[in-house]
Parts: sequence; C-alpha cells; structure tokens
Amino acid sequence: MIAHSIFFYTFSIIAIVSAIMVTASKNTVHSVFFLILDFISISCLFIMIGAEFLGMIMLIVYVGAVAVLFLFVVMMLNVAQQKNQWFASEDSSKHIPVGLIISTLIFVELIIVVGGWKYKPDLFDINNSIETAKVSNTHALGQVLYTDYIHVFQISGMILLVAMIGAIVLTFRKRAGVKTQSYIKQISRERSDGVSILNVESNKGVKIDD
Amino acid sequence: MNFPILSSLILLPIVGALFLFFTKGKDGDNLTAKYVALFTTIVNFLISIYLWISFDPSTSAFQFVEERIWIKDFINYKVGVDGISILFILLTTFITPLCIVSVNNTVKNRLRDFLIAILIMESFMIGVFCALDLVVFYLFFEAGLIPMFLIIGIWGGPKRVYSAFKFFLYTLLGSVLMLVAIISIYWISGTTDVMKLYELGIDAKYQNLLWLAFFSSFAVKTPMWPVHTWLPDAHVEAPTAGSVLLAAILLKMAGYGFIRFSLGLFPVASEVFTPLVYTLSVIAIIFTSLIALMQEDMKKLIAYSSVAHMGFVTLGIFTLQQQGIEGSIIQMLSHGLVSAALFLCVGVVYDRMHSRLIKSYGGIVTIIPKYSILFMLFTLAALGLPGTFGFIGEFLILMGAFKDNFLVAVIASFGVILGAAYMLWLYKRVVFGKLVNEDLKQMVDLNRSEYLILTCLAVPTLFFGFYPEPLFNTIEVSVSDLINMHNLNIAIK
Amino acid sequence: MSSLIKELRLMTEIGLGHYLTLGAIIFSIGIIGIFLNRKNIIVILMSIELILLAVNINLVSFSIFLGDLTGQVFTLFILTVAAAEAAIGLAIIVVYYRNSGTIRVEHIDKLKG
Amino acid sequence: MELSIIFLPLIASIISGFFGKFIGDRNSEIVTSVLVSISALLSIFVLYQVIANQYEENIVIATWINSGSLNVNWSMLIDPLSAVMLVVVTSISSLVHIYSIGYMSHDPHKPRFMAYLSLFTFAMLMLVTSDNFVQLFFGWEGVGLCSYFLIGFWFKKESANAAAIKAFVVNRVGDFGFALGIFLIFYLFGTVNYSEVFQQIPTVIDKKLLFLGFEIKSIDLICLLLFVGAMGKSAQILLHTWLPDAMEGPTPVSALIHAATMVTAGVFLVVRCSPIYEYSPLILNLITIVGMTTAFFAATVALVQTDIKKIIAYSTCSQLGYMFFAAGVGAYNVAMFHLFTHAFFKALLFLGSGSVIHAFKDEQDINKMGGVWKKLPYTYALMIIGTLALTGFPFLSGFYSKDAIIEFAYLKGNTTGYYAAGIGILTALLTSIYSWRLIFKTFHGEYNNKEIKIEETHESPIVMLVPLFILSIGSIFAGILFKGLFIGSGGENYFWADSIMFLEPLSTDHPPTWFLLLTPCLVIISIPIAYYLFVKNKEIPSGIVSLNKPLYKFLVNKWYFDELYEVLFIKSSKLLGLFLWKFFDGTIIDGFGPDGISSFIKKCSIKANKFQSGFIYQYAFVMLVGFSAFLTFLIVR
Amino acid sequence: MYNLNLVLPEIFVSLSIMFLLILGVFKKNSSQLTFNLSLLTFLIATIFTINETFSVERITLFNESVVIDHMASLMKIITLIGGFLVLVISSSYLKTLKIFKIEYPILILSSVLGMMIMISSNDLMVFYMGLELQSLALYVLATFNRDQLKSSEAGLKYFVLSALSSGLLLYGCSLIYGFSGSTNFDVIANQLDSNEYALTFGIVFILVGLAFKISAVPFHMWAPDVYEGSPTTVTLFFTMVPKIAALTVFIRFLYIPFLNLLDQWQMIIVFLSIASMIFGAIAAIGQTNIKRLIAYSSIGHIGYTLAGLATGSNDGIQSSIIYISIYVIMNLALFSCLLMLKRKDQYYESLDDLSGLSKNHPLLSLSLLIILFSLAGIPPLAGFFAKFYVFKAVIEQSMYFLAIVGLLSTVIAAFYYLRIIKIIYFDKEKEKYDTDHSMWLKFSLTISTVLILLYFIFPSQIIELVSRINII
Repeated sequence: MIAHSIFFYTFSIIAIVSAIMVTASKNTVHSVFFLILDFISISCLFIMIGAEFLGMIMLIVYVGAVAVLFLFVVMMLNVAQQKNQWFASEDSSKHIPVGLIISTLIFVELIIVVGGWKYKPDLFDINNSIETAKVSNTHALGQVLYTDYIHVFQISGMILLVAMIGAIVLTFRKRAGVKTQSYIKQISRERSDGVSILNVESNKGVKIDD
Repeated sequence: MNFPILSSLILLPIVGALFLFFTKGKDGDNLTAKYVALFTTIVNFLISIYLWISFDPSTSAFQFVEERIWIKDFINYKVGVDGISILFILLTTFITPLCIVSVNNTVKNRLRDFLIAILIMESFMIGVFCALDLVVFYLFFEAGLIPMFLIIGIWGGPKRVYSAFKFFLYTLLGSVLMLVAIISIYWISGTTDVMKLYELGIDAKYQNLLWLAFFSSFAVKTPMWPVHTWLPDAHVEAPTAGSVLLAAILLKMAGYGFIRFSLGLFPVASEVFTPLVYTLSVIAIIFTSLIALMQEDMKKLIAYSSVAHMGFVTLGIFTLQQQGIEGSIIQMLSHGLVSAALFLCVGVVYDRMHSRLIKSYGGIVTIIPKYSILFMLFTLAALGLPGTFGFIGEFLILMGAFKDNFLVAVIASFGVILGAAYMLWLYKRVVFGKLVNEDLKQMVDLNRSEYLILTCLAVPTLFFGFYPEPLFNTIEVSVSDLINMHNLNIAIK
Repeated sequence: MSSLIKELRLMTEIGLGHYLTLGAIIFSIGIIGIFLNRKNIIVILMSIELILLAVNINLVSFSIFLGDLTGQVFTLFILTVAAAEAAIGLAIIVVYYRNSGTIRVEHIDKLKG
Repeated sequence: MELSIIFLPLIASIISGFFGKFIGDRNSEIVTSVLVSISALLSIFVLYQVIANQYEENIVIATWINSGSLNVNWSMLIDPLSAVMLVVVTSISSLVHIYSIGYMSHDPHKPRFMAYLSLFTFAMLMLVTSDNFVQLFFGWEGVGLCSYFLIGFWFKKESANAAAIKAFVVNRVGDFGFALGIFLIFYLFGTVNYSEVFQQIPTVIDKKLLFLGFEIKSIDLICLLLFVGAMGKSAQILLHTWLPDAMEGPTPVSALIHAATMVTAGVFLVVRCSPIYEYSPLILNLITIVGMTTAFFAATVALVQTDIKKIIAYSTCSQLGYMFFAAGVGAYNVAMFHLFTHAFFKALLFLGSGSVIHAFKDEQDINKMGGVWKKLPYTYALMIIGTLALTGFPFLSGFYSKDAIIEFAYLKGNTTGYYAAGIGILTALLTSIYSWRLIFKTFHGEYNNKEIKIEETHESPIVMLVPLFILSIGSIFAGILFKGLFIGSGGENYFWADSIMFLEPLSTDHPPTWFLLLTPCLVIISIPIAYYLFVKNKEIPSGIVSLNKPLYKFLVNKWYFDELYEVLFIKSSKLLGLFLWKFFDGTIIDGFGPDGISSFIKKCSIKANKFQSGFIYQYAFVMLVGFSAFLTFLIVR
Repeated sequence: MYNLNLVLPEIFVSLSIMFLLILGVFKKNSSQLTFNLSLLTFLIATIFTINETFSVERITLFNESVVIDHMASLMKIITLIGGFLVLVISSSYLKTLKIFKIEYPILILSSVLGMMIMISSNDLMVFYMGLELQSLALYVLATFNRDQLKSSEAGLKYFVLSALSSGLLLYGCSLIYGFSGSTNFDVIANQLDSNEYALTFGIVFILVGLAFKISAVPFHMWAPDVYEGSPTTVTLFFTMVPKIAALTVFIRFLYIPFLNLLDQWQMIIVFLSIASMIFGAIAAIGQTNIKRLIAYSSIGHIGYTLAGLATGSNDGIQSSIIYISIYVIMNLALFSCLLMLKRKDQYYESLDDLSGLSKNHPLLSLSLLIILFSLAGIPPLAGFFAKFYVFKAVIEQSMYFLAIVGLLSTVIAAFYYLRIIKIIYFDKEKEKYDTDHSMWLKFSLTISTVLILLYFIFPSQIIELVSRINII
C-alpha cells in the first residue's frame, strides 16, 4: 500500500504541477505539452485505481487526438510565441487578487464538501457491482454500454456527428482559383463549345469578342 | 335585462375603431372618419342615456349585471352599475363625442389614428366604471394608459416625449402595487368579485396594507400631492382633446376607485388612513392653488387647479359623510365638465394664436365676445360660484369635511379663496385688459363646432348648478348604503 | 480487485478523499486559468479541458469507491463530448482568427456594452 | 306675483344680455328699466301688504340640493325684513337703471351693462328673500359676482380689473367665514333653514366646541363666522380695502351696489340672524367694536381723499360701521332703519357725484373741480340735500336714523355702549366735515380744471336728474315717514313681527336732552367751519397737513392697509407659490421623484453597460463570483 | 422491451438529420430542398409527439433515465413548433446574407433534438448529453455567418463560457453522483440527505449551468454579445427555443430530486430572479442595438419565469410555463418585425433605424406597438397575463418582496419599451423599407400579433393545457 501512496503522490504532484504549467507557461506549445503530461499522469492514476479501460481511452482520445488537435491549431495559427502577460494591462489586473481569493474560496469550500463523503452501504447497488460481475473493467463497461446506456451511446454518436458537421461548416471553404481536374467536364465537352465558324468577308478582318 | 347593455357600451367604440381601422380611406377622407367616430360615440351616449333612464335609483344593488366565465375558477368577466358608477359612464359618453367634434381644430395629421385612439380610450374608460371584478377593473384601468400615452406622444406639444413617459411610468408605478393587492385579495378571500367581496369583507389585519397598495395607484391617478407632478406636464403637452379626456375622465377613475374599492372593501383601513388622506388633500389644495397662482402657461394653470379640485374630491370621499361623498361625486362630475371646457377654451385660443402663454393674450373680449362669455362661465364654475355645477360639489365636500374635522375644512376652505384668485386673475390677464398684442386682432370668434361644444358643456354646467336633483336622486341610495355598510363594518370591528 | 478495495478502505491512507482533493485542486487551477489568462484563447480551452479532467477524476474515483459502473460510463461519454467540444471550439477559434488575425483574449471585445 | 319680483330682473338680464345685439341698445335699456321698475312697484305693493295685513309667506320654488339630511330649496320668504329689503333693492335699482340710460349714453356696451345691473338685482333679491342659508349664500356670491363684473366693466382699464378681482377675492375671504358658519350651523342643527335653525337655537346655547385647541361656545363661533362674512360684504375694517377700489366701476354701479344694496347685505345678514346673535353677547360686542372702528377709520380717511367717489365710498364704509354698531348694541331695527335711509341719500350722493363726473367728462379729482354750482344747479341742489341727509342734519332722513343709533348705543348702558356713542358722535362730526369739504371743493371756490373749460361743463340730461330727484325726496322724507314704523316702540302692531328677535325688549328710555342735541349741533356747526377751511382760507388745512405730515400720510394712504395686505398676503402668497412650484415641485418632488429616479436609473444603466466589457475573462469572472457567492451563502447559512 | 414509440419523435428527428445530411451532400444545390424537408420533419415530429405521447400520464424508459409525461410532451411540442417557426422565417434572411446552406436546417434540427432529449431526461447523464448536443449545434449556429467578425466572436464567446458552465455543471453531476450513488433523478430523490453539503453544492453547480443556459443574472454575460453577434434568425432561435428546454430541465431537476431541499435552493432562485429582473430592465435602457436590447429584455423576462419557479408550488411551475410560452410568441413577433427592416439587401438592427416607422409602415408599427406593450406587461395584452399568473403564484406563497420587486422592475422595463415606441411613433421618419417580405414572415407576424392581442378573450385554454402538469 505504500507503493500505492507513492504512486498516487507522484502522479498527482506531476498532474498538479503540469496543470499549473498549462495555464502559466509562456509558450502555448509548452502548455499543450504540459496538458499532455497531465493527461498521462491522470490516466496512470486511473489505471492504478482500477479503471483500466478509461485510463487507456484517455491516453488514446486525449493524448492521441485532442492534444494533437490543440497542437495543430497552435502551430497553424502561429500564436505560440505570444507572451504570457500575467499582470500586464493595468486596468484589468485589478481583479486578479479578487480572482485568486475567489478561487481559493471555491477550493476550500470544495474540500469541505468532499471531506463530508462517507461510504453508505445502501448506495451499493448489487446489480451493478463490480464484485459480482467477475469480469474485467473493460468487459463490465462493454456490457452496460450497449444495453443500459444504448440511448446515451446513440446520442453521443449524434454529438460527434454534429461536431463533425460543425467543424466542416465552419472551416471548410472552396478556394477560388484552385485548378482541379474535372473528368465529367472533360468528357462532356462538345465541339460547339470550343469552335465557332464565322463568315469572314475579305479584306475586313474579323473582330473577336472577349 | 337580457340584452348586454353594458358590454355593448364597452364594445361599441371598439367596433367603431375597428371599422375606422379597416376602412382606411384616402388621406383627405378625414371627414368621413370623423362622422363615423362621432356617430359611434353619439350612439353610445344615447345608449347610456337609456341606461340612466331605465336605471332604478331606489336600490343600491348593482344593476344590469352581466357575468361570464373568463378564466376558469378564477376570474369572471363581470360588469354592472350602481348609482355611483352610472353617472361616470354618462360623463364619459358625454365628453367623448365632444372631444371628437373638437379634434378637427387641433389635430392636423393622422386624424384617423387619433380617432381610433379616442374610441379605444372611451371603451376602456367605460369598462373601468362598470367593472365588478377587481382584475377586470385593473385591466381596464391600466389599458387606458396605452391610448393616452400615444395621444400625448404623437399629437402632443414640443416636450411631449418627456410628458408622455412621465405620465405612463408614474401611473404604471402607482398601479403595480394595486395588482399585488388584488392578487393578495384573491388569496385571502378566494375571489376578486366585488359583489362577493362586499358581502364577505376582508379580514381587518390585512386591510391596512391592501389599502395602501390601492391608495398608491389611485393617489397617482387622482393625482394627490406629492405625486401630482405628472399632471401639469401631461396636460400642457397633450393635444386639446387629450387634455379634455385626461382631465374630465381619467382622473375620475381614481376618485371612483377610492369610493368603490378603498371605502367599500377596506372600511377599517379607510378609517385608519383618513388623517393621511386629509393631510395630503389639504396640502394639495393649498399648495397647488398657490402654485397655480404663479403659472404663466394657461394649460398648466388649469392642470394645477385640477390637482386642487381633485384634492377636494379625495377630501370629500374620506369624510365618510353622506354630504362629503355625494359632494365628491358631484365635484368629479362638475370638474369633468368644467375642466374639459376650460381646456377646450384654451384650445380655442391656442388654435388661433399658437401660444398658451398668458402674457401673449389680453384684451380679447371685444374681439371674440362669445368666447369670452363662455370662458367666463367656466371660470366661474371652476371657482365654485353658487349657481354653477362647481359650487355644489365643493360646498357639500366642505360641509361633509366640517362635520368630520373642523380644521381640515377650515384649511381647505382657504383653497376656495385662492381658487377665486387664480381663476379670475387668469381670466383677467387673458380676456380683459388692454389689447397689447396686435396679432390678436386677427382672431376670429368661435366657429360653429366650437360654439356647439362649449354650449353643450355650458348647459349642464348651469342646469345642474341650479337643479342637481336628478343626480342626487341617482346616487343617494347607493351612497347612503355604502356609508351604512361602512359604519356597520366599523361597528363590528 | 475486491481485496484491493477492502484494503484501501482499511488503510485509508490513500482514500477517496485524496482523489477528490486532487480533483478539486485541478478544478480550481482550471478556473484560475480561465479568468486569469491573458494569453490566448486556446489556453482557456485547455483550462476547460482541465476542469473536465477534474470531473473525470471525481467520477472515476466515486465509481470505484461506490463499486458502481455508472460513473465510469459517464466519464466515457464526457470524454467523447470533450473531444467533440474541442473540435468545434478549435474550429471556431480558427474562424475567428481568420476574421480578426488574432486570438489574444484582450482583443476579443468587439461586442460589448 | 311675488315670484315675478325676483324673476323679472332675471328675465330682463337675459333679454338684454343675450339678445341685446338683436333688439338694440335703446330697447334693451327700456326693457330692463321697465321690468325692474315693475318689480319695484310690485315690491312696494308687497311691503304695503306686509304693513297693512301682516302678510307673510314662504314660497318653495324648487329643490336645489338634496344630499342626505341636507335639504336646500329655492324659495322665497316674504316677511317684514325681506319686504323692506325688496323695496330698497328694487326701487334703488330701478332708479339706477333709469339713471344709467343717461349716464352710459356714450358707452358702446350698454346692453351688457344693463344686463349686469338686472342680474345684480336678481341676485340681490335672491339674497334677501332666501329662507335658508345656502340660498342666501348663493345670492351673496351672486351679488359679489355682479359686483365683480360691474367694477371691471371697463375691462380695458388695468386698475378696474385689478379692483374687480380684489373685490371678489376679498369678498371670498368673507365668504369663507360665512361658508364655515353655514357648515357649523348644519353641523349643529342638521338643517340650514332659518326657521328650523332659529327654533333649535336654545338647545345648543351651552354647547361648546373644541376649535383649534380652544374651547368655544358654539353659538359664539357661528356668530363670529357669519360676521366674518358680513364684514367682507359690508367692507368692515380689515376687509374694507376693496370698497374704495371698487369705485373704478361706473358710478351708477357704485350707487346701486357699493352704497345702497350689496354692501348692506352684511347688515342684513346680522339682522336676519338676530335670533342667533341675541344669544351671543360676546360677538355682539365684537360687532360693535368693529363697527365703530370702521366708522371712525373710514371717516378719518375720507377727510383727506381727493377722489370724489372715494370720499363717498369711505363715507359708505363709515355709515356701514354705524349700522353694525347699531346691530351690535342690539338695535337691529335701528340698523335696518339706517340701512333704509342710507340707501336713499347715499345713492343720491353717488348719482349726484356721477352727474358731476359726467359734467367734467369723467374727471373725479375734487382738486380739479370747483366753482361750478351755477353751471350745475340741479345737481348742486340735490347734492346738498344728500349731504345734509348724510350728515344728519335735523329732520332729514339721516338725522333720525343716525341719532337713533347713537342714542341706542348710549342707552345700552355698558362701557362698549358709551364708548360707541362717543365715537359715533365724533364720527358724525368728521362725517359732516368731509361731506362739506366735498361739496365746497366741488362746487365752490375757483374753477381748477385745466383740461376742460368751464363753459363745457353742463348739466346732466333729464333722464339722469329724475332719479336724483326721486331719491332726494326719499332722502328728505324717508326718515320722518318711516321712523315710527321701523323704530317705533313695540306694541301689537309691531312691524318687524318675528323677523327680528330681541331677547330682551329694547329700552324705551330717552337719553338726556343735552345728548340728543349734541350731535345735530356739531353737525350744524361744522358747516361754516368747513366753508371757512375749504373755501375761504385754504392755507389752514394745508398748514395742518404740513404740521402733521406723518399723520396726513397715514390717512392718505388709508392707514396703510393696502400696503400691508400687499406684503402680507399677495406678495407672500405669490412668493410662496413660486417657491412651491419651482423649488418644491420642481426640485424636490420631481428632482428626487421621477426625474431623480430616472436619471439615477440611467446612470445605473450606463454602469451596467460598462460592466459588460466584452472581455471573456471578465464574463467568466462574473459567473464565478456569482457561483462562489451561492456556495458561500449555502455554507454560511 | 421498451415502448420505443414514445421516443418516436426523437428517433424520427435523428434519422431525418442523417438522411438530410446525405441528401444535402450528394445532391448539388439542394439547400432549398433540405430546408423544406426539415420543415416537414418538424411538422411530422410534432404530429408524432401529439399522437404518441400527448395522452401519456407518465412513463419512464431506458432504465428510468428517460421520462415521458405531460410536461415533456407539451414542452416538446412548443420546442418543435418554435423550431419550425424559426426555420420558416429564416430562409429569406439567410438568402440575403448568402449563408443559405444545407447545414443550417440540419444544425437546427440537431439542436432541437438535443433539447427534446433534455426535456425528457430523467437522468443526469442523459440530460448532459442532450445539453451538449444542443449546445454544440448552437455554437456552430452562432458562428454561422463565419466570415463576419461579429458572428465569429459571438460564437467564440458563447463557446468558451458555455463550456465553462458545462464544466461546472458536470462537476455538480459528479458530486451528486458521488454522494447519492446514482445519476437517476428518482433514485436521487430517495437517497436524499438534506444535511449533506455536497448535494446542495451539487445543486448549485448544476443551477449555474442551467442559469447560464437561460441567461439568468449573473450568468447572463454572454447573452447580449452573442445575441448581437449571431445572425438574426439564430438570435431568434436563441431567445426562443433553448430556454424552453432549459426551463423544463430546471423544473424537473429542482422539483423531482430536490424538492425536499426547497429551502436550500429557493433563496438562490429568488436571487437569480430578482437580479435578472432588475439587471435586465436597467441595462436595456442604454442600448442602441435592437438585438442587444432584446437580449437584456430576455434576461428580464427570464427573471419573471424564475419567479414562478421559486415558489415551489405547482401553480408556480404552471405559471412559469405559461410565461415562457407567451414570451416565445412575443419574441417571435418581435423578430418577425425585426426581419422586416430590410432595405436593398441589408438588414437594419439599430434603434435609430426604427425612427418614424409609423409614417411609412403603419401596420408594422402597430404590430410593434402591440408587441412592445405586451412585453412591457400592459393589459390587456398577453404579456400582462403572463406576468399576472406568475405573480399570482408568487403571492400565493406570500413572497411579497419578490412580487413587489418584480412589478417595480416592470416599470423600469416599461421605460425602454416605451422608448422604442417613442422612436417608432414620435420621431422623424426615415427612408422606406422594402415591403416584399416572404409570405411566411408576414404570416408569423400576423398570427403571433393576433395571439398577443386577443389572448385575453380566451385565457382559459392555455391554462387548461398547462394545468395537466403536476410535477409535485
């Protein structure tokens, strides 16, 4: 159990420090990296506590997709080097101390609340119990995900669909002047489109429009 | 009795308004519009005359009662009249046609819209006076703000926006508390039906707060001192017909409300707050009379005098004496006629000279003698000369007040002296004196319609001054029963 | 695994409280990151991710300590949504950047009053 | 028939007022004069009936106000008191109507004038024939109104308008008291009918009222309030200021309204209410004091005035004072008698002075007259008669009535009585002096007018002289003829019957002979003195004037009443009005009320909009502040 | 196993979304077709809802995580009709702005789908998923006019703040889950222990999220900016539809699991309500942009809706629902007017552009007059009755302070409504606007105005409809 404590403290300290660094580091790219570090350490904690599937998914989804997306956008918009100005502008720095007080307040209150948690046996639902399931975490999740939570699962599908539509409708644009090949156009081109026959009187020449 | 005569009184002007609205003629086609409006209102007047004739003055019960389910299990649309309200309905239907006749002199643009506004206004006003359900009453009471706001705002003078806003917001502010009170009454008594509430009564412990809430609304509308400041502004800026409606009828809603609701529903609280009303009324009478003395604008002067006259009304109502309350009703009717006439008189000269300042007139008696005579008559009625309508109300109010409280009556009587001073001074400065302003010589005397309107107002002013018996006949039983009921309620407590 | 839970319960050295505290800390950092940030809007997005992470910590640890799978299922869906949200959010940022040429937090104030 | 007395003038007024334009000036003059004259004849007939047959009647015409227990009727009460007043009013009125035909011949608004006069007559008749206080009040205000119209008849004159308003408003002050008196009567007795009120008087004698923190006997209060009304109408001191100013009106008006009839309404009221006053010795004393003070005050002021009409006006004021103190000492019948005689000679004087003014083409300053007695022989003679009657020259009408007043005051036997008698005699002397001053300055001495040549002054037309003549007959014989009837001792055929009540019969003693002779002697002696002072040796008055400059100024400025009132009431109320308007309404009520609130809300709105800064982090911050506030709220709770 | 016909509308809408997407992508220039088909989808979904669920008393599905009851049916119908109306009057606007794309109806449909899920949810998880579905669609819609800085800024702000609020909401969900052991509303209700801070905290966290959605003060900050920046039809959508769903969840969330904690959350709702009413009224006074003004006005109106919710009584809930329904109608009318302010392919949305409108467009001005007075709550218009019911419920619970503050704030609010009327009626006229509006626009304006105007004739019907909702 000491190992458990050691792991917990190590990962949580890494998580907290990197969380602070996410907001505090001067370079946005660094922030993204710290975010990744954060996710990794938390997923380690998840795995350690027994939620292996979620820990892995977290690594895949967050580190593999989300964080990379962040990194991509940061690079693309070229905003990495913007300076971090904690106390730069005078007029807006007024609420920083207040802000710190308030977040401390929220934090303290959360701790008070969280400290009040106690195990209540009656909360323990036999049917959903991990103990009786006798299966791995992943299996257990899989069993409920497509049965009890099928409707939620479908909704999440819709959410992803909407996210996709949204991302496309916002960022996709047809560029003018980009030369692309259109075989339909090529095939369906008729003679009359390209050639026209004019009667030219002699010595008059011909005036070509356009 | 089966014919819904009150509802038709309420609806007829709206029908007329709709007719006007949907038959938008050409722009020049104003005359037809006016005739339509006039026809509607005159028919309404005739109906109300019929109502008065078939009214039975020997009972204080509500008559011509109509009841319809409106919001299920909650509010019923209920209207009816008793001796108190019927006269106000008559006043409304009498004044409105006169307003309509008067408009062609005052309203230049968008006459049709103006007529529509006035017609809608009329139907709301009639609704106020015959509503027998608190919510229905509130509905009509508040709805009247809309057309009046537009009348002041669209057709008003240079400061019309300020005045219209002040009018609207002031009165709205006053009446929201009344809404709270009405809903509270519903939860306390389980109904908002006035007739049922009269029977049930309201628990004495709630009465004070409820009374105050109603008071806040009526005090603004009356207007009582110190919430009177919207009135001069509104009057000054409103077009003549608007001022007439405002002074003649709108202010009376509050007086009517005091009698019907404050006295009728909250007898105990009325007793408690009588000193407050007395104080405010007396202050209103004296202060505004003094202020009126110093006015330079004719309409403002008359507006301030209205405040003073309404001070008498509130004073009279809360004397809780037969004379006081009857006097208040009579005073409201007479003020309805007289102030309307005075505003029309100001309107007449304003139309010609486009100035309301007293100092721009003087010495017009030889130029427009007919006008001067009629103006004089109304001035005298306004200052309460015996033999005019104005006297009876004031006299009875003071008599009632004297029975109840010497001091108040004595101080209020000072208002009568001041009233004479400011009205006569006004008249002198406008009509008499040397003709200084040369432009005044171009003035023409009353034209036919003006003459007609002012005569129509003058006749009842004089007639009821000498022979108010028909009015007393109508209100007597209702008022005495009201007082009896009141005293009974007090006795029980 | 059940023995692990029982042991955890017995030891109470590293209990649910620890995990919840960790969640609370990360949550608070996320909040601070949102309104103390002067850098660019992407960092705010990352702070939001931190908040979601804190929620996930809470849910997973509750789930484990209650022995109830719902929390983990919930976490799973939150992950999905977070990914979708990040995608849309970044898309919006890109659009905004195209229009204004900046994503500095302090410059985003065309709409106000 | 009785009703036609009242309504003929009204009809006349309506015809002349509304149809004057159609029937022409001349016709409207004729119509009004004829109708009012008929009314006068009828009222003389009624008076005869009353004298001969003790005719009394109370005719109810219609209901007027019927509110709860308050029942007021339009009605006509004929009893000796009202019969006498009827005669006075209608006869003087008809004479003035006739006189006006001549006097107003150059005026463009003749029908209007005649209409006002007739209307006034109507209102005055309503006043005197009322059987209740409210109708009395109607007439009371009605005559005030007509007075207002007639004073302001020449509406182009600024001063006339001001005087008219002043008259009305000052009268309103009196009416204010009167009205309160009526309220109190109604409050105590539950009715406003004379007969019913008078019957109940004994029941409330001891009733006391708490008024403004003082405990007052209710009877005293009623009397006081009614007397305030009477003071206003009859121009007693404190409320007298309107009467001299009222001389801005045409002279016939002054004769009718401000000498013979309307101003005596106050006396009439006190006499009419004798059943009440009899129970209030306190107020009777007050009336005596006010009356004699007025008499004295007005006489002193009249001494130094230069406007012919104002002198007579102050004289009227003074004579009204006499009437009041007659009533105050309880001799109501004497007061009525003086009222009766005074109506004749004062009307005569006014109309005579009108004739003079007419001759001088509207000049009223006696310093600009003089020496025209030959040019205006009739006027001169008639004026002399009037003056003699006024001053109480033996055996003319004034002699009987005035001396009777002084006698009764003396006979009253208490301090007030003696004091009043003393002042009465002194005032009689002063009256004589100023009256003769008027005559001498106007008709004797040198001709002083520089604008009009003496040749241009002319005697008035016959239509003006006839009324004067009739009045002079009245002035001479009214006293001697009616003395027995009016102030004769009681007996079975006592004329006044129930209309005047005496708690204890008037003493029938006679004062000592020296006392009886004192007044006439003073009056007679004063004639040569006045002649000497104002015709022969004019330096003496001016010498006296220069010696007593402050006193003179005090008198010329009418004891500074006008100035005092100007500062005390008019200016202060205007200032107060301005203050209340601009500062109170404008700055305080509107400033803290609607305008203040709306500008406050507008400021808030600007703040709120600034608060919406557009920065995302601030938005988030606000959300979190709200959120943490909720959390803290729940924790702390 | 499941009564799937009860969720037929949702299933139908999801399938339609996919079908329309495919159709739109593969068929060129099919914007109009997609558009019309989406309208049809709305109608059919409405019919399904009425047919399948309207008579259902209360049935739960999917392990009790979805509930079908009267409230759900009614609110779904309102939402669907709202979506339909928004869509129907959008087309000409979108065409004018040249953003008439197939994605627009699809996104609207998706967001409505999300709302329907929210409305039916009986489980925190389902609720969250529905919320996110509608939010994601709304983010995109707000940014829909993507080449405009304002629109993209609106989207950005909405996104960031909304994400923050859903973060808070989720944290609340986690707390509630942790301390009650379930995410199901009914289960939570049974597990309730009022002494536990964590649950009340959870309520606060979730309330923050919901208050954000309905833009109640102090979580309203996004609303003015987003309303101003988004395309007008999207703003209309924002003011109308999401609020209905959020309100339903509000009701369900507060009254099913947490009714026993009434005294804990009541004060918060009262505060939200009062702050919204006052702030909405005051801040709107200084506005010059109509859309921004509407944003503040909608904040104020939400305050009144919350006042009904704060009562903790069935009457209160019903009054809130009536309020929001009438508010939706008024908003529709108002925006229809706003969409008529078009001149030469440009839309005008500043208050000054209304100046003197009554001279050239009397009918439009009259409708605006009626709408604005109704919004101000002046009788006898529908807006008055909305307020009347709310205050009736509030006073029933003797919450006089709330009632009086609320009514006083209506006076303040009346000021800025009057100001608009003043501009329309009292000021100098400007150039004429186009009058060739689409039939649908005219139709929706007429219908909604007439409803507002004549509501007072038949006030009982809507009450009867709503009185079937008995949550407590």
